Parts: sequence; structure tokens; C-alpha cells
Amino acid sequence: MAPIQSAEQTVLAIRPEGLPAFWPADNPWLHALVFIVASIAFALVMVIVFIYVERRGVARFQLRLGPNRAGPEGVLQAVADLIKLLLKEDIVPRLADKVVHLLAPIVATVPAFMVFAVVPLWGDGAMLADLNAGVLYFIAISSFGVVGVFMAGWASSNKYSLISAMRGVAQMVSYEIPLVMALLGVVVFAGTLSLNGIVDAQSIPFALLQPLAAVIYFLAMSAEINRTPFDLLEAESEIIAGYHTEYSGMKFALFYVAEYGHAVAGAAIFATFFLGGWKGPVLPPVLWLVIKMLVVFFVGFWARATLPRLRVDQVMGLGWKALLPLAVINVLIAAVEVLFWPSGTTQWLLVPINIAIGALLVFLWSRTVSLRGGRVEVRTRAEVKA
Amino acid sequence: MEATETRTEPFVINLGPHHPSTHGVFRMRVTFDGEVVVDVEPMFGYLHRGIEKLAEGRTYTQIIPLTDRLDYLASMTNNWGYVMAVEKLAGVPVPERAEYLRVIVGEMMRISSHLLATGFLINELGAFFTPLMYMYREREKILDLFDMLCGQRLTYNYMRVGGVSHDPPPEFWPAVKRFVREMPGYIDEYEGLVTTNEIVLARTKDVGVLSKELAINASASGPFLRATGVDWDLRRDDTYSIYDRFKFDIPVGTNGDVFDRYMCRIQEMRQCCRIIEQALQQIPRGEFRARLPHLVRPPAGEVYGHIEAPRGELGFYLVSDNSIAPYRFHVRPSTMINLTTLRDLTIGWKLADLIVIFGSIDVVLGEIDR
Amino acid sequence: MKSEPEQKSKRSKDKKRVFGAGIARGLRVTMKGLLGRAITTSYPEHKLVVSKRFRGNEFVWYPARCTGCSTCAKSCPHGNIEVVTRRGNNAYEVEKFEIDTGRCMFCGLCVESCPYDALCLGRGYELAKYRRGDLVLEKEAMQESEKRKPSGYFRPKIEKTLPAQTLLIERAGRKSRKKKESVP
Amino acid sequence: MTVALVGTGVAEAVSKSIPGSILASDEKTVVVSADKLYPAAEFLKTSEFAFDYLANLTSADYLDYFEVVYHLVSLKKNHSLVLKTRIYGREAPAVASVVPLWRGAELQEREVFDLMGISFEGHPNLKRILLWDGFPGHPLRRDYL
Repeated sequence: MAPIQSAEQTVLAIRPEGLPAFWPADNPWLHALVFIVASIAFALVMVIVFIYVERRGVARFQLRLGPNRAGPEGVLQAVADLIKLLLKEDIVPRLADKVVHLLAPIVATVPAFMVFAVVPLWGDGAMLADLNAGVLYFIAISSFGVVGVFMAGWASSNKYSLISAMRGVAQMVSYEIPLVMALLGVVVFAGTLSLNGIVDAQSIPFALLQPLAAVIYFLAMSAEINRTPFDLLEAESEIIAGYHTEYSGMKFALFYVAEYGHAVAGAAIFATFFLGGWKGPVLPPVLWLVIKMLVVFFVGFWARATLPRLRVDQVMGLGWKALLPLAVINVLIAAVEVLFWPSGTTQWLLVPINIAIGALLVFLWSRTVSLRGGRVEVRTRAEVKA
Repeated sequence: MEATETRTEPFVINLGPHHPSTHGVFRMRVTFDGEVVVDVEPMFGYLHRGIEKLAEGRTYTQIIPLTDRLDYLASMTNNWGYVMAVEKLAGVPVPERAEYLRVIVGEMMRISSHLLATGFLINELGAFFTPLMYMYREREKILDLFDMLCGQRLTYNYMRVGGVSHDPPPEFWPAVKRFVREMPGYIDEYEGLVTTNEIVLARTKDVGVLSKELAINASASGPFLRATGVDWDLRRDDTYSIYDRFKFDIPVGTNGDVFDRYMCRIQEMRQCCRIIEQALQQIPRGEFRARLPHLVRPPAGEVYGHIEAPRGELGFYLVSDNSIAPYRFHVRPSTMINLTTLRDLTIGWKLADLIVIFGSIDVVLGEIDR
Repeated sequence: MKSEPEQKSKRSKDKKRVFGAGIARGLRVTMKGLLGRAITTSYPEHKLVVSKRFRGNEFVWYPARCTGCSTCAKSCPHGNIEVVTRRGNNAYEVEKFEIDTGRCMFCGLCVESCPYDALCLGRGYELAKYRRGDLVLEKEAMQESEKRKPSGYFRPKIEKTLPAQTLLIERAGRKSRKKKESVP
Repeated sequence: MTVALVGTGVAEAVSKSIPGSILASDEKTVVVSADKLYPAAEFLKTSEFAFDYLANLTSADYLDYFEVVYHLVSLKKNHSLVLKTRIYGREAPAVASVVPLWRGAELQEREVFDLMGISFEGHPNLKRILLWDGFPGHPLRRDYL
């Protein structure tokens, strides 16, 4: 558990014991500089890796070969795409709100990378800022991405974009709550809000100790980063490309990076919260983090390759009727367990118990909650006139 | 402070003609209230090539390639419907072997067409192309066989008045047998991927329900009609060709919703395999094309020939004035008539449902616009 | 003749499932796809063999056999074939034989109607040209050569000599395994 | 197998109920006069013939007159009939719409209106369907070039 820190330390709380001996721990600016560069580079490289892995992986799911032209086995595909997009003409619709249209991709992209400030990358304290309110920081930043989406949808003056933006906001509002509630279960077990502390606390990965929270978090995260089956924002069969219909060239590239940046951030956060972050035997810690992120991402695009998407009201229904109550119950159970169960080696016994409880709750909910139907009685224009 | 009433204003979107899921160049003018559909007006004609007018200036044989371009996902059945109408008009006998060949390719065409119909439906539900790619795989096998048979993969021009243009090469038969043997397994695979999926069920059950009465009144046909529970299939109820020699069931839905339409198509594919299997066993040797003069010159008169095409009743109304070209050539476009009820089905549903309901009707613009 | 009851039984079954069971079944199917082989090929490097009767562009025309009877031109639905003949000593000489493949729909009716087997369809499928004029095939360009081979469409003798078609069913077919019939 | 009803027999029944409506009839077809089309069609739908399904609706131009052809089917009794009507005059041919009886006629009548220029009185939304508004002429007429 992280010790209580003084006010000065919270600004840039450095945990030197996880860092090499020559580390300039006494110079917060140098530390910040190194980690800003390192975490953004890490995130960008991971974005390229994710794009490649997803495109090739989904292609293999679909019995195709996938991109295999640019570079050996197509590894440079993302670079090729980027160059193409950079050279493309930047088209702004005549009726667009120009300034907002320009700002939107930036606002959408930045939060994806800001999240990495609190993610421990390769060891205890190897992060930009070990905030003692790291979870809060993450929640605040991650929910900011939708502002960019909304700006884009609004500024494009395109009806599809507008629908997409509205969907985005509704989805964000609905899924923020189960997401936070699921994290609360973890926080209760870890006893800290610092992400470093949460990784430290995972002698048993929280995915096992809090299976229900992990599932809820995964679903809510999928909804937050707009991945199937909740990819309403970019439902291409319905609203073309959603909020970035009217974007081209570099601005579109930024949205593309933002989409995968959010996926990278989501995978990193999931790995940190539930899979033990950088922890792991034999291999270097940063590699463990990457492996865990890829595993999380794999499940994501496996679902993307398989599942259709839910309708907008069904997404809301699932969030409010199923995920939120389950998350609340999960927090209660976690609190009771932490209060009355002796910590120590006997904690292993909680794993089967919690899995059983989770399975039971999911079973009960699948009996009661139904997402079918959904027709709305409307009056047609002729009827309104009459 | 005064209470103000929140008012919503409907807005209009022109969905199409270039929209990813309008199956070509279909356009719907949709009035939305939020995401709820208030009014739909289908508009088409962007692919109008005037085939009916073109046909009036072409000989009966030259029209066959034109019919390929009607419902381009089921060209074989278009060929078939047309040549059957001409044969009826001219009183031309068709050799046994040709009839069997027609049934075999016709049913393979039905499988291929239904594969695309269900595949695109799932795609419109939001699946990221995977079910579609799996279905394309089987369709590709069928197209390979058609390529072997008549040299093209989409526009076959295979049927002729009084028979078919080619006898299949010897390597055709083992491939068809293998295909029919393997196909039910693949259909099981699709069902595993789609039928039991909770998201699909939530999206399709009770969505876009069409009542029996309205379906009949609006001249719906094909799987779209049968999904409502009307047991009407021209192959059985107005037997043409040699369908009375085969045993097959006609899948009928109960509810008339999107899911039933999907289920009807899946079940129909299984029945197609059964028919092909029986036809492969029964097919006789002999002529595949009746000996006819180069130019068909039917006696003056008129005829309405119809067949059960994959998308519904495909009819050809021909008027002959005893010349080498028809006096009037009319196609009964099954999917255009199925679209009559689009408005009734979609009002009150959301944008996403509109796309799915439209997809479940399974239109092909080549046939609608002609 | 109805299979209604079957559907009904399916319907009542799926109500008893736990949410996620059907999704898991779907995930299993796609996982099988991931572990299987790709069915596509890298096109310009690996080309598949088209069928023996393929109706491609690159028509092949045999001047020795052609009598200039213009049956092909008459049978063309679009009138794309232009034949001009000159009276020679004892036979017509073909002065001009042009096919406008820009408007051709490769229905093959011209080849079918040719009484002397003088016109054959080709096996090419790479149709793109830079100019519309390049799509009009003239008689010199249409003669058979190493690169320009006729297709076996309505020419059974040629058909026998052509290589076998690549069939997807042979490349991506299933190992034959007894499958229980799920339909009565 | 759908039984094609003998036209003369049906014509007798129709003329009994709606006198003066039959123009001609033969083995296959019944031709009714244009002004009596709607009552005749209504009779065919509601009487014991029970033609509940309009399979096809089309038209042909014979220069002297336009012919509108209705292919009726009864799904209940599985029999069919070809009903025709003739409209004389090329300027503004018109006939009653059968949309109130069979909704299936909706788009088909619009198509006939578009391509053949026959207007259907009582159609809820008679607009051009395949061609754009303002297209000159009606292409399926024999005198359109």
C-alpha cells in the first residue's frame, strides 16, 4: 500500500525505488521530460502495433490475408496510410464551424495520450506522476475524449455526424457510471487510488479476484472507446463514418490515431487494473505490459470480428439496467469481503467464490433483463396536421 | 420562472443514393424525430437503363443477356424466367436434361443469392464483415462452378430458348456433389455465428413485423412473404419446370419479423441442397438444347411467365406480334413490389432498425430500376 | 410441407439461454476461422486459372476462316461489331473487322453464332486501358499469338487443350466428414 | 398448380353483377371497360373468386388504345385470371386506381404512369418513379423515340 504523501509530493510523487540508481530523482523536471517523451513514444508505437495487429488479425478472422504490401508482411501499413493521409487535401465543409472543426481532432486525440501519465510502464513508480488520486485523474481524462467527438459532430454540419455526436454523449453519460463503479470494486480491494498502488496490491490479479468487475469494466470500456458491439458512433452501415464523416487528410488521421490511442489507453488501463500491469516473471516488465495489452485488445477485436452492434437504446438499456446494478452489487460484495475476510494467503479462496457469485448474478440478470422490442409510437406528419 | 416546453423538431435525411447500406443506389427520404423514423419515402430510378424499352428492339435471344442485368445477384433465375416465358409463348419443348440442368443451376443461384442476402443483413446489423466473408466463401464456390459452366461469374447468359447453352464439363459433377455435401455443414456454421447470437436476436426479433393480411394485399413475394406465415411458393403452388418431381419443404415463418425472414432464407438454403441432391440423382443423359431456328419467332399473342426467383416472384410479361422481337416486354420486379410496405414496417423504429428492415427485404437495384 | 414447428422449438429454446452463450458460440466459429487458412490470394503474384470456357476480352479472330458473313455482327445485342467486306476473286475479302469492347458485355452471342469458328473469346480479364480508343479491337490486333490464346467458349476442341480451372471448393473445401442431416 | 380460370366464365359472372362492364373475353382474359374497372375489380376481390393477390400490373400500347393488364391470383383458391382494361385516346389516358383494393398496385401504377403516361385516379401518391420529374414524354409508348 502506498504511504500517505505530503502535499508537495502529490504534484510529482516520485517513487525512486523502482527506478535505476542513477535516476535523477531529485530533479522533477528532468523526470517529467523523460517520461513525457517515453510515454508518448510508447503510446504512439503501440498505436501502430495495434493498427497492424488489428488489421491483420481481423483479416485472418475473415479468411483474408490483410495488408501485406507495405514493408515485410505489411508492418509499415500504418506509416503508408499516414503518409497518404498527410498528402491528402484537407476538405472543410462550407457550412462547417471552422474553428471547432479544426480543434475537434486535437481535443479527441490528446486525452488518449494524457492517460499514460498515470500508468506505470516498466516497474514500481516508473510513471510520469504517481498521483494518489490516479484513478480519478484517469476517469476525468478518459471521459474528455467525447468532447472532441461532440465538437466534430457539431461542427461538421452534417446530420450523420450530428446523430453520431449525440449518440456519443449519451453513451458516455450512461457508461461512465458502471465504469467507475466497476473500478470501485478494485479500489476497495487495493485500498488506494494510485495506479502504482493498485499494481502493487495485485499479488492475485484483480481479474480473478473481481471477475464481475473485470467483465463490467471491459464492456463499459468498449463502450467508452466505441468498439464493437458498442461502436454506435462509427456505425458505418447506419451513419456512414459518424462524427468524422466530413474529415479528411491529417484531421482524419488524427481521429484515426485517437481511436486507436483510446484503445491503447483502455487496454493499458485494463491491464494495470485487472491483470497486474507490468508484473510478471522472466520477461522484462514493459514486455509484460505490452503482452497484457495485446491480450485485452485481442479480445476486443475478436468480438469486433464476430459481433453485430446493438441499437442505441439497447446500449443504454444494457448500461443502465444490467451493468450499473451489477456493478453496484459488486462494490457491496467487495466491501463486505474486504471487511470480514482476513487478508493474506486465504485471499485465494475468494477467487472461486467471486467467480461463482459473478456467474450467478449474470445468470439472474440474463433471465430478467430483456433488450428486445423498442418500437416507438409516432405520429406522422399527416396525422400531426389533422 | 416560467416552465418551457421542450419541443423536438423532425429533420429529414436523404439516406442514399450513396450510402453504405442501401444495396446500390437506393434512396430513402427519411423524416426523423431524434433517431425515430417518422416517415419514409423510397425513391429509386438511379440505375434505370430502360431495359424494357431496349428489349423491344432486340431479338428474343439478344434479350437474354439483358435479363442478366436485372437482378444481378441471381442472373440464372432471370434467364430462366425469361426463357420460360418465351418457350410458353412459342410453344417450344425443352429437353429433359436441360430442365434438370436448369433446376440445378437455379437452386445453386438461390443459395448464392440467399447467402448474400443474409450476409449483408448481418453486416447491416453491424458485424464487421466476418459473417459476410464466410458467406462469400461459399458463394465463390458456386460462382466458380458457374464460371466452369458458362464462362462468366455474374452475367451468365446460360439459358437459351429451348434449353441451355452448354452441357457441363465432366469435372462439373464431382464439384457440385462435393458442394452439396458440404453446404449443410457451412449453414450450421453460419447459424452458430448468427442465429443464437443474443445481439442478433435483440436486434431482429419482433422488429419490422409484417402482418399476413398486409403482405398478401401488398403483393409481397418470396421469403419476405413466407416469413409472415403465408405458405405460398410458386415452385409448389404453380409448379413450373420439373419441380413436381422433387421432395422439398417450404419454410414458413410465424411472426413476419426480420428474424423470420433471415430464418426462412437459411432454411430455404437447406432445402435447395435437398433439391440439387435429388436432381443430381435423377438427371438423364441426352440433348440439352432443342433444335430451333436461329431466330425465334413466336406466334402473335401474349404470355405472363413467372418463377420463384430468390427474391420473390419474378414475372415476364411478353407480347408478341409474330416478329423476331417482342412487341412489349415487361418485368415484374419482385423486390420493387416488396418495397411497397417499407413505410409501414419502419415507422416508429430507429435509424439502425430502418437499415436492418430495409436489408431484410433484400433488394437488388438492378431489378428495381431496370 | 411446413417446417414451422422446427422454428418454434428453436424459439422456445433460446429463451432459456444465459446471456452470452450464443455470443460464445459465435466467437468459437470465428476462432476457427482465425486458425484456418486464408482463402484469398495475393493477386498480381498469384493468379488463379480461369475456366476453360471463360468469356474474357482479347477476342481472337482467324482471318483464314472468316468469310465476312457478318452473322456475328447481326447477333450482337449492342451492334459492337463492324465488318466491311470487299468482293475479291471468288470470295469476299474482309477489309475491316472491329469489335468495340468498350461497349461489349461479353455475352458471347457472336462466338456462338459464328458458323465457321472464326471468332473466339479470349482468356484475358485485365480490361483496363488508358484510352477509350484502345478498347476497339482491330483485325490485326485480334489474331492468335503466344500471348493471345482463345477461350473454349463454344469451341469444344480448344476447350480440351486448356489447363484446369482453379476451384475454391478444392482449395478451401472441408475434409469430407459425415455431417448429420439437420433437416427432415 | 395454379388454375387459370376461363375468361368467358368469369366475364359472365362479372357482367351479371356489374352490367355493361365487359368489353370482350376469351379463353384467358377478361377485358372490362375503363370506367367500370374499379367495381369489376372489387367484385373479383370480394366475390367467391377471392382474388386477394395482385401478381402483376402492367400496360401495353397498341397505338389505338392503351391496355392495362392485371394478373390476379387467389392464394386461397389457387387460381388466376388476366384482367384487362382498354383506354382510348392518347392525350390524357386515365383509369381508376386499384390501390384501395390491392396495396401492391401502388408502385406498379406509379411505374405505369411514369413510363406509359396513364394516370390512375385515386392513387395516393402518383408521381414519377423511375425517371425524374419533368422528363419529357413517356418512354414505353410506341411513338416515343
